[in-house]
Amino acid sequence: MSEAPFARRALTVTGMDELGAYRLLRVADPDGPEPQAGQFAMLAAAERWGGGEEERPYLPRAFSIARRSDGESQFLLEDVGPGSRRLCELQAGDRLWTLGPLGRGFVAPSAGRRAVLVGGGVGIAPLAILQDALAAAGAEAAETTVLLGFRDAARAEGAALLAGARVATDDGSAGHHGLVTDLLEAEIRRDPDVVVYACGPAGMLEGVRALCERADTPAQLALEAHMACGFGACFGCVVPRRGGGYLRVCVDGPVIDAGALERVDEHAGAPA
Amino acid sequence: MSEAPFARRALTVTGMDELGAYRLLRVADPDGPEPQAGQFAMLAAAERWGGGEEERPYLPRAFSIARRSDGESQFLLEDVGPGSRRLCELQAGDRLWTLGPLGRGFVAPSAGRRAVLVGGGVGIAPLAILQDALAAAGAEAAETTVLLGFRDAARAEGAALLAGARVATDDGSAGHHGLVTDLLEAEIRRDPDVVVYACGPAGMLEGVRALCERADTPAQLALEAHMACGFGACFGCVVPRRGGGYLRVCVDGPVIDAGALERVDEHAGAPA
Amino acid sequence: MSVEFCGLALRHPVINGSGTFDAIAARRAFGEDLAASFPFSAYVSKTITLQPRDGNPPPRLWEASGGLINSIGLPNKGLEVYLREDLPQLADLLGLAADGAAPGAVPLITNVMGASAEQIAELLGACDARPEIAAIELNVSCPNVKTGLDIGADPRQLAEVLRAVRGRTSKPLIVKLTPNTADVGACALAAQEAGADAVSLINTLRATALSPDGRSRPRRPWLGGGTGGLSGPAIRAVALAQVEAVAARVAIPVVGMGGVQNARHAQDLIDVGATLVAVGTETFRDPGVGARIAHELQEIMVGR
Amino acid sequence: MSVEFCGLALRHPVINGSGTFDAIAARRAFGEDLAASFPFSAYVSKTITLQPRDGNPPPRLWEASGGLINSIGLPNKGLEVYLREDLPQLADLLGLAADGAAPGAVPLITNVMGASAEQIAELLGACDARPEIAAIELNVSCPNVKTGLDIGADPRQLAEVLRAVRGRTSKPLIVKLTPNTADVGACALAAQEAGADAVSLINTLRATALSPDGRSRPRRPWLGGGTGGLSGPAIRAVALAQVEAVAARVAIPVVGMGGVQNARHAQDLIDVGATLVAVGTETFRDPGVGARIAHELQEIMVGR
Ligand SMILES: Cc1cc2nc3c(=O)[nH]c(=O)nc-3n(C[C@H](O)[C@H](O)[C@H](O)COP(=O)(O)OP(=O)(O)OC[C@H]3O[C@@H](n4cnc5c(N)ncnc54)[C@H](O)[C@@H]3O)c2cc1C
Ligand SMILES: Cc1cc2nc3c(=O)[nH]c(=O)nc-3n(C[C@H](O)[C@H](O)[C@H](O)COP(=O)(O)OP(=O)(O)OC[C@H]3O[C@@H](n4cnc5c(N)ncnc54)[C@H](O)[C@@H]3O)c2cc1C
Ligand SMILES: Cc1cc2nc3c(=O)[nH]c(=O)nc-3n(C[C@H](O)[C@H](O)[C@H](O)COP(=O)(O)O)c2cc1C
Ligand SMILES: Cc1cc2nc3c(=O)[nH]c(=O)nc-3n(C[C@H](O)[C@H](O)[C@H](O)COP(=O)(O)O)c2cc1C
Ligand code: FES
Ligand code: FES
Repeated sequence: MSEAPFARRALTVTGMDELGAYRLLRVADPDGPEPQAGQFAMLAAAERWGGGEEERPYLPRAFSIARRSDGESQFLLEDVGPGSRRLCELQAGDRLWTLGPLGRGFVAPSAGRRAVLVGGGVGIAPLAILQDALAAAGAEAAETTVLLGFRDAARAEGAALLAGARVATDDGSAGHHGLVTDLLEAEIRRDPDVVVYACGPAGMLEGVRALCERADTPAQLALEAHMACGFGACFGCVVPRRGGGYLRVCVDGPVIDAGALERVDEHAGAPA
Repeated sequence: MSEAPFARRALTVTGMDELGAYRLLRVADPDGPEPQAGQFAMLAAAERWGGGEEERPYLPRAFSIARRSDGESQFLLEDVGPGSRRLCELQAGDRLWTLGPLGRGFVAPSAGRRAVLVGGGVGIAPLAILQDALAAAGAEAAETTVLLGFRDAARAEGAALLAGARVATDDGSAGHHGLVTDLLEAEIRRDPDVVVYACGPAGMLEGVRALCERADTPAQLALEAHMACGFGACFGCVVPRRGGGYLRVCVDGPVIDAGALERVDEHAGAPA
Repeated sequence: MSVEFCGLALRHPVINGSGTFDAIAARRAFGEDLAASFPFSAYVSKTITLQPRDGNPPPRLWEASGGLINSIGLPNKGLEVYLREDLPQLADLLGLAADGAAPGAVPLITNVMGASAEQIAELLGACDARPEIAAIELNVSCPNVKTGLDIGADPRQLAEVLRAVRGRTSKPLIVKLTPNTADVGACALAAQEAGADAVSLINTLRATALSPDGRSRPRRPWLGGGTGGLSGPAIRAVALAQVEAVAARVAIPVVGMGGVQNARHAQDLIDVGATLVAVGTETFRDPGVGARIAHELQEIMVGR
Repeated sequence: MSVEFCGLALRHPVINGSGTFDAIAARRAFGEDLAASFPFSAYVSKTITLQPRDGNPPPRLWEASGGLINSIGLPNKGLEVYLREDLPQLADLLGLAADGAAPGAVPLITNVMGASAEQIAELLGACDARPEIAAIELNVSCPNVKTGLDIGADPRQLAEVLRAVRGRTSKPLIVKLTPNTADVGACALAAQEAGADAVSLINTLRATALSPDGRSRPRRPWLGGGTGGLSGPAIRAVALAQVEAVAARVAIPVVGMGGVQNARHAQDLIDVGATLVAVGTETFRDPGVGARIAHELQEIMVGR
């Protein structure tokens, strides 16, 4: 796990690309630590953060680091509320408060096991940097299966973030008409000797968790939660732990072994 | 006194001009009531009002109507805090919440008396529309004396808002080196048969008040005060009344007969 | 959308907070526009005391993060002048007949405050005699002359005062609770048991600010009254919790207020149990907001 | 800028609010950067209770106008595990020697809470035995098991509890007052008279929020714990008034907090009488803010 410098830093936006219904925010961070796949950062626009309805956004927001190359960090954004909306408005040259990289990322598959990446909606973000990391570690593209689910075709354009993805949409407007877990189920039936890496809405993650539990397939789930701090200070971002008690998504996760969870909490997922 | 429509209205900014250290905000208000000279409006930018330091500005801010012509209202702005700063940033096409015209304006001089207009700093604003009104009522330009005081030459450029003004500056960088009350004192000595119309910082207004009291010259002072509402609801904008108690600047003023005041309160003036 | 409140049939659930709308001054500012489209379904007067009060020296306002601190100090003309001068003007503006009958009119709620049971009794008695007044709101956020604490801060003391005065009026009596207390639910229950017909809350939270010129030492309090009361968005979440706590404890109707800016905020208060919602500080930003909230509330209700 | 506080020599007047900085978790996130530039001049632990607590079910956070509502529910490992597992880690991080001697180190203040005098006595006794702990902060915002009100809401009850437990430790005892009370000054005075060495305030204001999906009826409270506590800028003006009221009543040092975001806010609290200033919610927005405030405060002091 990479450690973050101990204070937020003002970074400069280098660009904002469209990716179907999503935006890809690019930020220059030449001096920042190299993140581990699955880590995230707390982001807040340096100007005009707040001042909207109810004076929100007030706290920074958590975003998975979707890609990192040549000192540039990329984030995949979906406009779901005041914070993500403001971030989607950023333009090259704007300044962005950034704290990170934070949290525990994905753990590489143990020898002999293939990676199956399962993403839903904007939750595909951490799978992109994971795919990069697997490739860098020598995994053949053919060895890694990428299954991505979206609500509709506009969102499915986000699949371009990863290489060789198979797509499912809820409305059938692109790829398989149905859930990404349908694809996963078939994949596991075909080859159970895999490690599943998943990120997406709570319902999808719960589907992945239950499926992998039944199939006895190891799974690492990248969870979400409303966060105030991102570094373990507020105890606000918890999900129930198997056997009782809670885990803090920001320091015990966001990537959590499926076996550590009884079920995925309704608040622990990404927008669909 | 003109009455205001009973709700704030979203008007469109038509332009923003520079006037030395000040800005002249122009707003289209073809359907609004014709203001009386000395009345004011409560203004708030429709977008990004708030969200700055301390989430301010929150309440609308009071501004004298500086001029009114062809359905356009003009306001003279000085950047002294978060509200005026945000208003100074407005550009043609932006929307402005406006409530007004509000308050009691200037009363025309009784027959046989000349008007002497005395302004300080951004407080010259209501004197411009007053000068227009006096001219429209038939006063010869030569009959009306205009004396304006500023801190320095950059601010003294604001004098262009009125016709035929004589200027004083604190630092002597333009016009008379000294206070505008010096000019007024000489003027009253020359011809005591005048009505003084004054607006400016508290210290200047107190100088005008004391001077006119000694000379037994009638004076109408346009006061300022921190306002929350502008229409008599909050009782926040008071100044001490001669003989005890308080006057609400927004409904008993902003133009108040000097005789109704013991002294001008330190909080009752415009920025210098 | 019409609401029954203490026997009054109101057109909608939105009224004004006491001291945040001066209908007489507003008529001067807005003319007949105001009477034609009066935004509130009942009109609550500013707090009236036995003797006239000038209020606090200026400055009286401070803009805080997400709110307003006021240190107005309850200026008013005193009971006698209020009854003699203001009531007839209000009756005319609100459309009240001489006998107080008000078909299509806006009922008048008079807010009063006293520093002792005797003072309060006198205020209630005088209001009781006037048909223009539909209901009385008693502001118990007034500091007790003996303890310095708000009269309404302690449930036992509050009940005692209310029992002593309740008999002085047969009009509906609304007790405006103080939020500066450990247990507002217990205060509300005490008010109900002592004969209140309704409770209203929250009043402003005690707050202060220092003069902005940071270099001079020692810095003075900014407000002429020393401390003041915080209102507006900053107190909304506190208000919602207090209204919820009170509505869970009492059977009488609750008037909820504190930071309401739009229909969703009003709906929140209604959802936790308020019968009416009052709008205060937001009226300063837009005097027409009450009517807009009432209208949007209706749309939400219909949509449900 | 160094400050003496209850016999501790602190490098500057800025500490953290209890429960808003987990130094052990922060070390995992930030590594040795944290120890190298620890932002606070003393470190206050999250509230520790006798028994372990899981805390409230999620969601635990709600962003309010100008602030944050939390309904965390005081999760902690319980006294025993805290002393056994956390203290050595904290001692290492803060640079404390085994005997607690701390030249150049950051003194540790342990915050504890109990639901009765017996529980509190046990907590104080156990902390007293540990040299790593420089001072104890007692959180009296805990609801009393009998009355449901905060133990610290009533001056008499507060004094009684404190007298019963004071003898259990010779370490400095800071009483963290509850802001949900009618008269915080009286509570502070009671704490002083019952032997507190300092008081700290304000804790969060009771607040709540409803689930944002407005169409469904009835709407549920959003927070897993039902209600929560409001912190951040929205409470700053209330905090300033309460700190001022307390500092005017007591002779012991006061730790002021509530919505501090920058050095001017800290200066406000110091100007009304606080000896130390604590930063809570703003740390969530920037973990480095404490050091920045301490630095800017020094500039203000020098400039005066
Ligand atoms: C580790 C992690 C990684 C993430 N990665 C990504 C990513 O890569 N891309 C991405 O787009 N998103 C990501 N998210 C999600 C993102 O952080 C949230 O969607 C964030 O809340 C958006 O903020 P917002 O202001 O736009 O929306 P919010 O206002 O936070 O609204 C989102 C939801 O919050 C709730 N809500 C509404 N009002 C409030 C309120 N007042 N207080 C609290 N909650 C409220 C509702 O459930 C609403 O639907 C990630 C989250 C985590 C924890
Ligand atoms: C009738 C009337 C007419 C006016 N006409 C004009 C005009 O034509 N042109 C013009 O430029 N101005 C005019 N003003 C003045 C203008 O309304 C004020 O200067 C206004 O306060 C500016 O807002 P701001 O946010 O820029 O500054 P503010 O933040 O209001 O700062 C101005 C002053 O307010 C005080 N202050 C600082 N912080 C706070 C706080 N948190 N809460 C309260 N007070 C604080 C300080 O004294 C500060 O110097 C008029 C005022 C009135 C009443
Ligand atoms: C300027 C001002 C004056 C007020 N005067 C009174 C008053 O005279 N009597 C009273 O009971 N409440 C008074 N209040 C309290 C309001 O009625 C209301 O309870 C409080 O402001 C919370 O509502 P809001 O946040 O919508 O303003 C006043 C509030 C403000 C802001
Ligand atoms: C998430 C969160 C957790 C808190 N936990 C505790 C706690 O365990 N014990 C305590 O005494 N105060 C706790 N507090 C209160 C803070 O220490 C502080 O008193 C309060 O938040 C006001 O300061 P602020 O506005 O700077 O946050 C907590 C506050 C927050 C926001
Ligand atoms: S977000 Fe604060 S502890 Fe996880
Ligand atoms: S500004 Fe509200 S009464 Fe004058």
